[in-house]
Amino acid sequence: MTDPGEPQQLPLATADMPDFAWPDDAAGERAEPDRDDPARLYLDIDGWEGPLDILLDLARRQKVDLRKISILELVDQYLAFIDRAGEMKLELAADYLVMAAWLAYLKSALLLPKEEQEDPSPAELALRLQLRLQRLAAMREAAARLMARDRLGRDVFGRDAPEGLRVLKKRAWQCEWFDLVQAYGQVKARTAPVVHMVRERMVMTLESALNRVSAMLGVAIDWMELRQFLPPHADPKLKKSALASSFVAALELAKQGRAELAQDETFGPLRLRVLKKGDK
Amino acid sequence: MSEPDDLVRAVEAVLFASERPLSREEIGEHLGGADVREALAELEETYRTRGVTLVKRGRLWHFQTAPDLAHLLRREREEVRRLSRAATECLAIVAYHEPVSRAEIESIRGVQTAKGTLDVLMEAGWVRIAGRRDVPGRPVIYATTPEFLTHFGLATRRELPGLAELRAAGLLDPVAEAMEREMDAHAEVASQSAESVEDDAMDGDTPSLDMGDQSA
Amino acid sequence: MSEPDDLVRAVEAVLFASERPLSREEIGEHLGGADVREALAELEETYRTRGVTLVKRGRLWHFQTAPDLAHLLRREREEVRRLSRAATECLAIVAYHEPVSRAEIESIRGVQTAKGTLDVLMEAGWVRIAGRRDVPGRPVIYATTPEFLTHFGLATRRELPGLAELRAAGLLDPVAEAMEREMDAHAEVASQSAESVEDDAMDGDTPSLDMGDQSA
Repeated sequence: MTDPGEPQQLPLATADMPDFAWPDDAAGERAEPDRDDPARLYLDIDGWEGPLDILLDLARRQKVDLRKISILELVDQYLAFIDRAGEMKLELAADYLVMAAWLAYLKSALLLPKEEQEDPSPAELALRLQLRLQRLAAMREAAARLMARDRLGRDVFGRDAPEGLRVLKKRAWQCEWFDLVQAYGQVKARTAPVVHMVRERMVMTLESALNRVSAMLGVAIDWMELRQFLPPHADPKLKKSALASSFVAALELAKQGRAELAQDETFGPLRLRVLKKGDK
Repeated sequence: MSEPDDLVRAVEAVLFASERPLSREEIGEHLGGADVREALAELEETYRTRGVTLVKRGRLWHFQTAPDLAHLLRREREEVRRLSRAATECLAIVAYHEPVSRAEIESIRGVQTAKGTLDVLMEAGWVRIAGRRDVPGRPVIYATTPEFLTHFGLATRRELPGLAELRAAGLLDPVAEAMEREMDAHAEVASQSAESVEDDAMDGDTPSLDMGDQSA
Repeated sequence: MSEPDDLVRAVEAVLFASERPLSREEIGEHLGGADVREALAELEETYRTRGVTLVKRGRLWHFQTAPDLAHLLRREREEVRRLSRAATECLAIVAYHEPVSRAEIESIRGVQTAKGTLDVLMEAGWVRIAGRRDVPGRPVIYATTPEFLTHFGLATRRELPGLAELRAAGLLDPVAEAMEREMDAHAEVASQSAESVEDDAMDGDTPSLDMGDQSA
């Protein structure tokens, strides 16, 4: 069982044991089972909080100050405990076995002559174990004393049906004069009857474009581009209207057989010339 | 305070800790069948002048805070809140047109007005119910209060600016309002989307930062 | 019973009516910002001998029944949460060592602590997360709450049973620190009488050298 290697750390348990619900007295203190009965020890195995817990209980059974326990005796007791668990075919969590291996190693090291010991010395390892047991014992005792205090709701009581204190929220509303007046303005603006007015625009009617284009075509000799029919120096807005009207006028003249249209490419300049009677 | 005897102390404690009022017999049972008549009388007298008093209701005894101190158990805390847009409009209409019914307010605003809106104005103390209009249905009519004038620093309602003044101040310009609304909506959407973008970035960054921290 | 003044009565009523312990400041706020220091002191003294007493736990004040009457009041229905042994030990370790990480708790107990154990203590309202330790891994550290003091009847953490003795004995220091101390002591003794110390290697009195840190 002795590890030939050098386990220098005291192994920590790797799994939490199920919480131990000990028979509770009013103080919440742990009821001590009869620890001198080996059979009882076996049955309690699920109640141990890991190997350190067992060691602490074993140490306490030496009935001396924890600072004066015999580590060798403790190791023997622990190993005996594990052996008996084996005989009973109880399945022990791995950490109990790891602790057993480590303690067996510690024991053999403690029994070796001092000159052959390595660093850290077995005495140091033993001391560390002892310090840990002291700390666990201190906390266990502190827990018991804490639980035994006069606890609110168990030993001392508050008022069971207090009236309660209430904080009432009172809202203070905030609004500025300007907000008020602006809001009214907006209500008025939103609901005022709306009249749509369309401004007059300069347009060239189809009629006037027709007159203009046919008149200009009459004096033209050759092909003319459509844009040349537009009034020069006109307002850009009027120009747009004139272009549209002149285009429709050109189509109309072509339809009437008075003019012909030509366009060399898509979106290219549109040309037109007068169609003399008999040309066709 | 004179030292109470053990029975008085016990009765005091039992009554204090009880979740409900107790009869004399119940208290006695708690205390091993003791007769607690005198103890109750003594406690009643002891607590008579205190902030807590022992009272008997029917056959049942209990402690309660002294009635004259009940107001201390409630504490008021002011919470300043800005009036909503709808409430502000409502208030303005009441102020300009009072007395006015709810139906009239709605017809001026051009939208339905929630009942809660008028309640808020009444809670604020600026609007009051001024009676009923003498028409079929007898609708409730509303008017402003003196606190309204005080709050807005007005001597009389006539100090409210007239429509001409509002127009001069540009407050009747529908375009401005429409623009403002649009811009508000825009700003909201923009800030929301900005937030969501930031959130996304955070989501993506955070885990990797954490990982870095842990491995460090 | 001497007649209490108005402030004393008011403080009495507020504390009596409150559903939870209150700090001096909270009481004062309820009473329009009054300074209730003296009133509290007077009430504490007035109730000292009664069946109900005024106690201060941490910064919080509350009325509770006198501890010596526990036998009369203990109820059949058990209201106090029954803690598992693991939880009890955990709570003690947090209280005596706070703030403390889970690894530190485990190193003292020698077993891993199920997550649920700390959760139970936090659910009971006795333990809270008190931040993270500024070391690699940034472990969460735990500490006790004001409710812990209230429940266990402690005026301050310094009243934890045996705290002073444990501290004086070095039993609240990590094992590594204790080892160092023992080593130093050993070095001194060893220089004086090396032999006797070495012979008693198993006695437990043996001062020794460091073996590496276990208090993770």
